[in-house]
Amino acid sequence: MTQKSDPKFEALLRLGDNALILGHRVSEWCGHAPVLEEDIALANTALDLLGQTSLWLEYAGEVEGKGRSADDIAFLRDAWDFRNVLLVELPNGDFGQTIMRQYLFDVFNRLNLEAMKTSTDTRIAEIAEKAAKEAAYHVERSEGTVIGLGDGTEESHRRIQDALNILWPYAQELFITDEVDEEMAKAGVIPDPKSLQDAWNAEVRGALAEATLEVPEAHFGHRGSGKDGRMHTEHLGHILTQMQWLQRAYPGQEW
Amino acid sequence: MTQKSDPKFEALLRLGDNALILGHRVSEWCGHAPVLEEDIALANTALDLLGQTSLWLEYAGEVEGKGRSADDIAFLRDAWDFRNVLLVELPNGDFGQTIMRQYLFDVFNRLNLEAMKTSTDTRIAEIAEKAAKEAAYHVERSEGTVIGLGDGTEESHRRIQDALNILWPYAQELFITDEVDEEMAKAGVIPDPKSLQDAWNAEVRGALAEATLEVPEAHFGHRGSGKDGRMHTEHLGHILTQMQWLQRAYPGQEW
Amino acid sequence: EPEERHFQEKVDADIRIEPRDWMPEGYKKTLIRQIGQHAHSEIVGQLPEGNWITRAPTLERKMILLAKVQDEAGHGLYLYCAAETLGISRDEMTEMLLSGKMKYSSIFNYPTLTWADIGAVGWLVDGAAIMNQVPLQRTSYGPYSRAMIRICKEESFHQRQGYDIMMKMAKGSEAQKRMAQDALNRFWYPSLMMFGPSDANSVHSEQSMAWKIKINTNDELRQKFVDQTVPQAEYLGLTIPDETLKWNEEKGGYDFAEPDWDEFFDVLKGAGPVNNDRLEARRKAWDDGAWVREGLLAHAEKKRASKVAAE
Amino acid sequence: EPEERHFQEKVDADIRIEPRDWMPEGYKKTLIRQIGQHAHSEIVGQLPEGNWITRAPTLERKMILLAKVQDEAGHGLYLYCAAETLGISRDEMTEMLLSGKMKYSSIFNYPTLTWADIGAVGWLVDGAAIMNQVPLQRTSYGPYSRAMIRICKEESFHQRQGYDIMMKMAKGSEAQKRMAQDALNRFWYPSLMMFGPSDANSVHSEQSMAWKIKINTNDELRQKFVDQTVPQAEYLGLTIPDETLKWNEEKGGYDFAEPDWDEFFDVLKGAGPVNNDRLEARRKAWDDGAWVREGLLAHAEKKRASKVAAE
Repeated sequence: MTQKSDPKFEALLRLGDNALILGHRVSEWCGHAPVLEEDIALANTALDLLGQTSLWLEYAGEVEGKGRSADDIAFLRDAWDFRNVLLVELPNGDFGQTIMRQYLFDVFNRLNLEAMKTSTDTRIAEIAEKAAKEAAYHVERSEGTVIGLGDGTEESHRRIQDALNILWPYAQELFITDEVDEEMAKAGVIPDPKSLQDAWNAEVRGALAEATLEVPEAHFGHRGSGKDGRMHTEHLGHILTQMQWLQRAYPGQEW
Repeated sequence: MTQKSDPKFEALLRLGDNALILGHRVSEWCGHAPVLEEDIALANTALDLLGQTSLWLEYAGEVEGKGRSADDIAFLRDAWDFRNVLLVELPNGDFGQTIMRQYLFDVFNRLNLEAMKTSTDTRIAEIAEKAAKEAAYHVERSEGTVIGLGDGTEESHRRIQDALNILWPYAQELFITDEVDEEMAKAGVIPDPKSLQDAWNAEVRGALAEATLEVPEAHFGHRGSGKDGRMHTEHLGHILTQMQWLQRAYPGQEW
Repeated sequence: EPEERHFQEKVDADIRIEPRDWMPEGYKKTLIRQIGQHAHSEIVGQLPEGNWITRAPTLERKMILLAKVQDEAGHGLYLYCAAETLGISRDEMTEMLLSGKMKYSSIFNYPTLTWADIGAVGWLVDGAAIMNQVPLQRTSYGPYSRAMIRICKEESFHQRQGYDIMMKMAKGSEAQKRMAQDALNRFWYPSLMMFGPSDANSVHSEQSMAWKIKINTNDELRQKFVDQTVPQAEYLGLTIPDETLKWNEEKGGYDFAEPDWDEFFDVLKGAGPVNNDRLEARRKAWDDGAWVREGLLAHAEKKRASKVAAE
Repeated sequence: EPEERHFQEKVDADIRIEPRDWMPEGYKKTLIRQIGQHAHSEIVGQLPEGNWITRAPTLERKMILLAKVQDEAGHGLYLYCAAETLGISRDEMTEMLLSGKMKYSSIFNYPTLTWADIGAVGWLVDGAAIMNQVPLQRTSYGPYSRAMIRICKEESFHQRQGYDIMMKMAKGSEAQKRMAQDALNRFWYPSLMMFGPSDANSVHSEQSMAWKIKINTNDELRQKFVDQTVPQAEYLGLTIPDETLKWNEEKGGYDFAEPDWDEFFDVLKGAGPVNNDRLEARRKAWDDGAWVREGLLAHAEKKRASKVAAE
């Protein structure tokens, strides 16, 4: 229904948009975290994700070949052209929901980046090399916090369990595989998400068990996905009104 | 510091922007009110306020004489050019804060519109004639609800008292008088806000007493005001990102 | 039994059943489920459209949309009142919605992502709703029938407004056209789902039709909707996202592809994550509003008591 | 007393006072107030800039701003640590901030309304802050002095970034220029207020200077700030909103108008309604975060206990 575009371009958008939108969400915490050390750590995560965004979207623009910069791609598309999964669009909720979302994504991101280090596309391999280190650090932090809150007080346990219940079905979207994924996997550029699912499940379920949390029975019910733009939550549009405000209100300026 | 513009244009912006921004805030409740009847009533208030916005801003555009429509004025100015008081920009808070804000504004609006019915500017007199009826109805509703919540349960009393404490200093801004007000009052176009203050105080303090609420000691501390654009809260800019999104993202289209 | 026979005779003769009349328990139960679900759909249905009120592109569009969502709240009120004549309270029904015991139309588990979606919702979703509702004006239960008559009057107005938005978009700039087509792509199949599964797979249908709680079959209405909508899409210059769509001279209607019923049942059961947002929004409104309802009630009690004391 | 004399001799000889050294109660109290207020200012100061992180116009600007606000949180940490060496905990100081017993710089009760304000905050507010802080690197209390040395290194970097934003705006489109001028108009006088009231009206000043907690007078620093900033504004092509501003050959500095000190005291006392937003934001962060702090603490306790048991 939408015009077919280069699968590598699509795949790079998915990587870039996940980082962009999650980075945006995390940056919303700035100045509002439960404790100063968390404020600093969350800002750090957001910074890493925005750095990854730049690298992915810059390369996406080059692959597309229409002269669009990373900023053009980030700030001048409407909701339908975004390719991130729904998980990263969700509102921050309480700190438990933020950190659980972060953890579920971080593990996926690290596994994905680790595998991309041997990509047949050397540019992707280079970016993955750098980003995988950051992602490993993110997992370390978010996993520790999830375990701490799960195995903390009664209230912290209840809250982080609630967060898991809400987020678990969204996390399943990370492993939906479509033609773009298949083509990229076949060419050895980016792994098929399904190929990461077992490792993800093993690691995540292990940590959640340590956190004394129960994994809910729930799956992603919609057929369309944020990955192909056929589905998003209503939250994405609201993110864009903020994120793109200046570029939209004052088009074509230098900042 | 900003270029002087026609005082009647400025005065009309103040009227229009108060209605526009408050209408926007109230419309945010749509689908989220504590009870269905309130959902309908709030939507009604928002509709009236947006209707008043159209009339004021359309006339403002004519007075300015640069061919700007009400929509151009509403959707294509940045924060600094808005002339509403800070009170109407504030987030909705809980329902108590919303209804208290509404009440404090409604009484001012009704008094102001009543006085404008005899404006020397017949267009303003006509708009005021229509809008005053709506405002009278708004006061009736918001006053009744404030009294009901103040003289309701312990919790409802506490919450509406908290709302009053937060909002009272902001309400004082309604009565700041500057050169624009003085000029408009001298020409018999729009009353000096100060001239409405005694009536407002008598009425509002009466109702708050009936609501068993205590009026706090607090004043508006800043010298700049939303009325002259030298002051706004940070909330205004966020309202604009939403409100103006489509007009900014797709400039010059028909909708 | 004579009561049951008498009841059915009245229904067959198109005489309205009123709250005080005798009625079978199953009739009452089915009506509560159906009217309640319809009422909940109006209430939850405020959310996807309400989502764009603060972003409507002009003052006029903002007012039209706000008025429309306000109408939906009003429809919810009519319908809750109709259901209340059957001996269940609005609060009880609300609790059942929030606990997941009662459903709402699963169309509202699809998000409105662009302004064109507001057009598509009016055109397609209200269009499908009207198709369902018009026959229900002749339903056997009096209060329900009267509520539907009031509702239908307003709904057709809403559909025209939705189509008008689509028209502006489809005849607008390239970007607007693309937005309109994208909205149609996303809302087409969910709209077809609104008529429910094929009659072959639909429970309750036969009895409901005998009771005149249901007037047409799901497939009849769906066909009628497609036949009405295809030429409208053509007029707009938009493409229905169904490559198999074709006029069938013989049946005098279009052949078209079925929606993905697995998704339908998934989403209906709440497996689709979007329904979480909807129920959370309604739960939050209900929970956060408790102190307001209690406060106003307490005040009314006090006033009543002091009035009694003064008499 | 000999202790007091010995203490003052060390101060006079520029020997740092360390936490274990004897110090007068007043010295300690004044330091806690001053360092605490400075720490709180870093924390509250995250808010006006944080307000624009989600709206920064490019990815690079977003990262720079985020890193800057992160630095401020870091400065807050250094300063709380310095204050803690005086026997007060971070939590105690936080509670005092939230209850209004301790202040923060009233500059942060002015809102950031446009992107140019982010430039103005960096250029003017950080500029004024550095002017205050550079001499404090030589303050008599060791931990405070060392914190200031680290902070100053980063602050001057921040000021350059702010000036860079202003430059882009002032040399940009008409709208951007207007935005930049508007930001300067709104932030000029509040920046002048940052040095505190004129020395004639300033309490504590003399003793603090003897203790080398304060190095320069408020008026000295304000003059220095104006003299530095005016040519920068000229270079940007922006106009300082002070018609009385004039070079005074004789004193070798500018004559300039005083800010409205009534507003200063009003805003400082919290009469200005904007400070409500700031304290509410901090209160909400603190209250909403209680369960997180408690949860992580409880987990750490459990781990410690099981480790001890295993030993």
